[in-house]
Amino acid sequence: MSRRDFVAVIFFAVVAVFLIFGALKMHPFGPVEGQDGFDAEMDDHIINNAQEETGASNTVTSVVFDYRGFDTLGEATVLFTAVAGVILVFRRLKK
Amino acid sequence: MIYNIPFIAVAALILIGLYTVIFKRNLIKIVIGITLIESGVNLFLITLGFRKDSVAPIFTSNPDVSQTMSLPVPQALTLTSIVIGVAVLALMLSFIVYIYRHYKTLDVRKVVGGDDE
Amino acid sequence: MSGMSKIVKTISNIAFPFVMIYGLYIIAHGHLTPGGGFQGGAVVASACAMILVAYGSVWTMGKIKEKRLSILESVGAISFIVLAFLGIFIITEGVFFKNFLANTNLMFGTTVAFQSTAANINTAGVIPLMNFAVGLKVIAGLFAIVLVMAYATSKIKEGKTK
Amino acid sequence: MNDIISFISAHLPAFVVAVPLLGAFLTPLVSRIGDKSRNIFAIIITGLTSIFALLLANDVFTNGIRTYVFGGDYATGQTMVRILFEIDAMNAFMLIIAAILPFAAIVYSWGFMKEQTGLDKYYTLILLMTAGMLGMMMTGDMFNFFVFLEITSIASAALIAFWTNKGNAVAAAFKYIVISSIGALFVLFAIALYYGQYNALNMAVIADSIPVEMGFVDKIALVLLLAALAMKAAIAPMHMWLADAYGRAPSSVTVVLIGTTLASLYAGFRVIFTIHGNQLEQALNSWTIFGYEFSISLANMVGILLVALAVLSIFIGVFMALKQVDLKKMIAYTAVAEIGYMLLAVGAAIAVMGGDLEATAGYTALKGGIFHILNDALDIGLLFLVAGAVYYTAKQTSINKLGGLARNMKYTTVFFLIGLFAVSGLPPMNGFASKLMIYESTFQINPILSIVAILCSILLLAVFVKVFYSVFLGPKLPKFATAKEVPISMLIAMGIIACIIIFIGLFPDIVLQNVVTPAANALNDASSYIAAITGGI
Repeated sequence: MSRRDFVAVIFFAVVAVFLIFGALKMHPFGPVEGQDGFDAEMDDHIINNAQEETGASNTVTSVVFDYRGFDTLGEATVLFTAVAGVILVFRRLKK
Repeated sequence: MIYNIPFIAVAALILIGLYTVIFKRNLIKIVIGITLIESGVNLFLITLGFRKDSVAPIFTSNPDVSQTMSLPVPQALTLTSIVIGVAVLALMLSFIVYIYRHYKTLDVRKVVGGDDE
Repeated sequence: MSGMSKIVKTISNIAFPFVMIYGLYIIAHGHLTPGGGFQGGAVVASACAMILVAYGSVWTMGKIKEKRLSILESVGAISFIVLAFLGIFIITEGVFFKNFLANTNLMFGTTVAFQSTAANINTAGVIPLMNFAVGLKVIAGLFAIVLVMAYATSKIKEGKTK
Repeated sequence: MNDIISFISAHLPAFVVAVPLLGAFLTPLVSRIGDKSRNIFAIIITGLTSIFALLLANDVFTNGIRTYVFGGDYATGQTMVRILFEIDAMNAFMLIIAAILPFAAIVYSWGFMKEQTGLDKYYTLILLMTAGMLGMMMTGDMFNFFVFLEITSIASAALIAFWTNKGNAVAAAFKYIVISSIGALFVLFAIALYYGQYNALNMAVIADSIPVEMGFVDKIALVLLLAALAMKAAIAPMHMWLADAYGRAPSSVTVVLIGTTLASLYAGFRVIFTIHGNQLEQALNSWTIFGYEFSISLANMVGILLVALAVLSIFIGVFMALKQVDLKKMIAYTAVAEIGYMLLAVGAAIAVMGGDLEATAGYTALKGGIFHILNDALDIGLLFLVAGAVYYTAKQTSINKLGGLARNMKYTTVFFLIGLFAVSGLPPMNGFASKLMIYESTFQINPILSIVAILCSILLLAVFVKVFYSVFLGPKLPKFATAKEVPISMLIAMGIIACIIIFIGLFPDIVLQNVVTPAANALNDASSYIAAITGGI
């Protein structure tokens, strides 16, 4: 086992311990409002106001395109970037 | 404890991915590892959005609209993250195609180690 | 990559319009049902990818160049960002990404009451328009990625390098 | 007219990101018209972006924190559901860097990239990189930060692989994208942890809701964020990608790449100072050993860690730079060392933090570190542009094969000399001003740090003098007899940066008082960043 592998194993073990402890320390899956220190203030605001503010019945879409529309622009840009990158990589090198 | 099983699954998925990235030498396997980590993170995001006895946050012809709804923001975030993952995957695979064309190998030691000029 | 057998070509010819319509439906109803521009665009792009697999990348590249797709994608992206910019310019006191059509009783401007379950496509302001823009972008973008990669790898198999 | 000005100034934060994005989307259409119009279009778009960025920075320096909410108005104190940009003096400081580098890169590309193919995609990607970098520097929303991080890393990876005929460029790009996508996924995981805990994505709201006694999950999130951003900022143990990526990419791309690296570094500072600003002075652990009680606060721990990594970065950077034979790789390792200097100063400032920072040497260290961010961006940027010019003329960057270029490339030689003086911290240039502050303050904190910093700086000078001698001086080589000076656009790009370097070098006090000190104060003052969003202190 080389030195690099040894470092890698240690790194991996540390990450593993942290992640599993983190998983155990998280609030329980499927929490109930008001319990376990769980309070979905932001999401409740969206659920209660999305229809009146944006007119979309699909709350997720209203988040994607209205409340967090700027993220969606970024996301579309990421795809645009990837297309440009792939075409750039596979371009012809000679004119 | 039993309520944390989805989070443990997330941890397991991320760890498998990380293991693949760190210890495997094949470029394609490294990419698979990254997508595994990404699925782990996406799964984590989507599990955060669930609350007990909730339905999808969509006001369609659902008879009982007053039911608890799951959180919409994590779903939107997951959507964004999935698209970003696709973009990264496409770019990584095209790099691999080029690397294979140039070095005629997929072994990471021969590609990154060799400093040709 | 050369094309596949005649059976595959025929079946994909038949399936193509259905998948396409389904994808367009998902895009158009993004603000009412699960789905939206990205998901529907991915469905349509997979229909295009099916044609690509059936007929081979060289044939498809002869029919549609990646440059065209790249321009189509640009058009989608530009219409998306222009819709966002209109939020600044059209209404007073507007901001970037303002939903300037919602609740105005204009196009897509029907008001929706809280917890109403009546699905109405004429709602949600700029969201459907943005869905279409993103849908166009995703169709062109994903298809361009798949097409370019398939074409490039087919060249490798044939032993040619560009 | 006044209406237009006030309209533009009201929407400046949106324009700064949206204009390069729109430009990137338009580039494929514009390049159908012709090559020249595309180049002019790219210059106009980056020029406009730079002007907007500088206007915004000026506005923030004079009027204080700016917020911009995308998609609607918001009442202070209401639940933050929308994405917002929040620009305080530190962000404005970073905006200055982001205004200079891409503009120089685009002007430079006109001559440098003339004979390449795929230029429409090249310009698209460089504009996207600029937009992503600006977004990273301004956003006040964690998830939005992740999205911009991905835009920048994907665009940079594609551009690093620009010279696809060299396999090692693609290999470097692959290495870069693997590192950066893992880093970005760590960031996303940390964001998800914060979201699960506090149901918020806004940086200020998260900072407000993290309790002073951090929970275990918060600690994991902090560690993940710092590790990922350190990876992206090329701090010592994770610096491997940087030398390859900087060295293999076209020089014009490298210049923008420096900006993205520094944006990651800024994000790291933002995480430490703002998001976890309330917990910094909180004791993490205390032990009782032989009756003595030891306690370590988060600030001590993070500070000591950063200083250790910084010293490692400086050592690795300088010693690896010594043994490089490739000019661009050598400058890349110098960049690692320079990042070490910034981190050394800021880490020392964090380590001594506690109570009133302004009274201690940590304040000078913080100012010096922040000042050095600007100086490093300019110095390393100029050196890379010179290396690109050498490549343009001689078609290679191996130090051993070059020689005697000074006779044919007078201006380039002068620019290299300016960069050399600046990067090794010699008096008339800007590097001296910030490095002096770093030496002075770290000497008060711990003399050993200061000695290490000075020694490594001298070694750096030695490295560059050697390079200067072997590349530009020496006998005239026959193969470079016909070598000509580079095109005028490349000289203009180098000239812009060189002028700014000389200006800062001659009048460091102006920059220090008007730009750096507000930035240091803003970074140190988390409560006003938070109060601008949540209201109340």
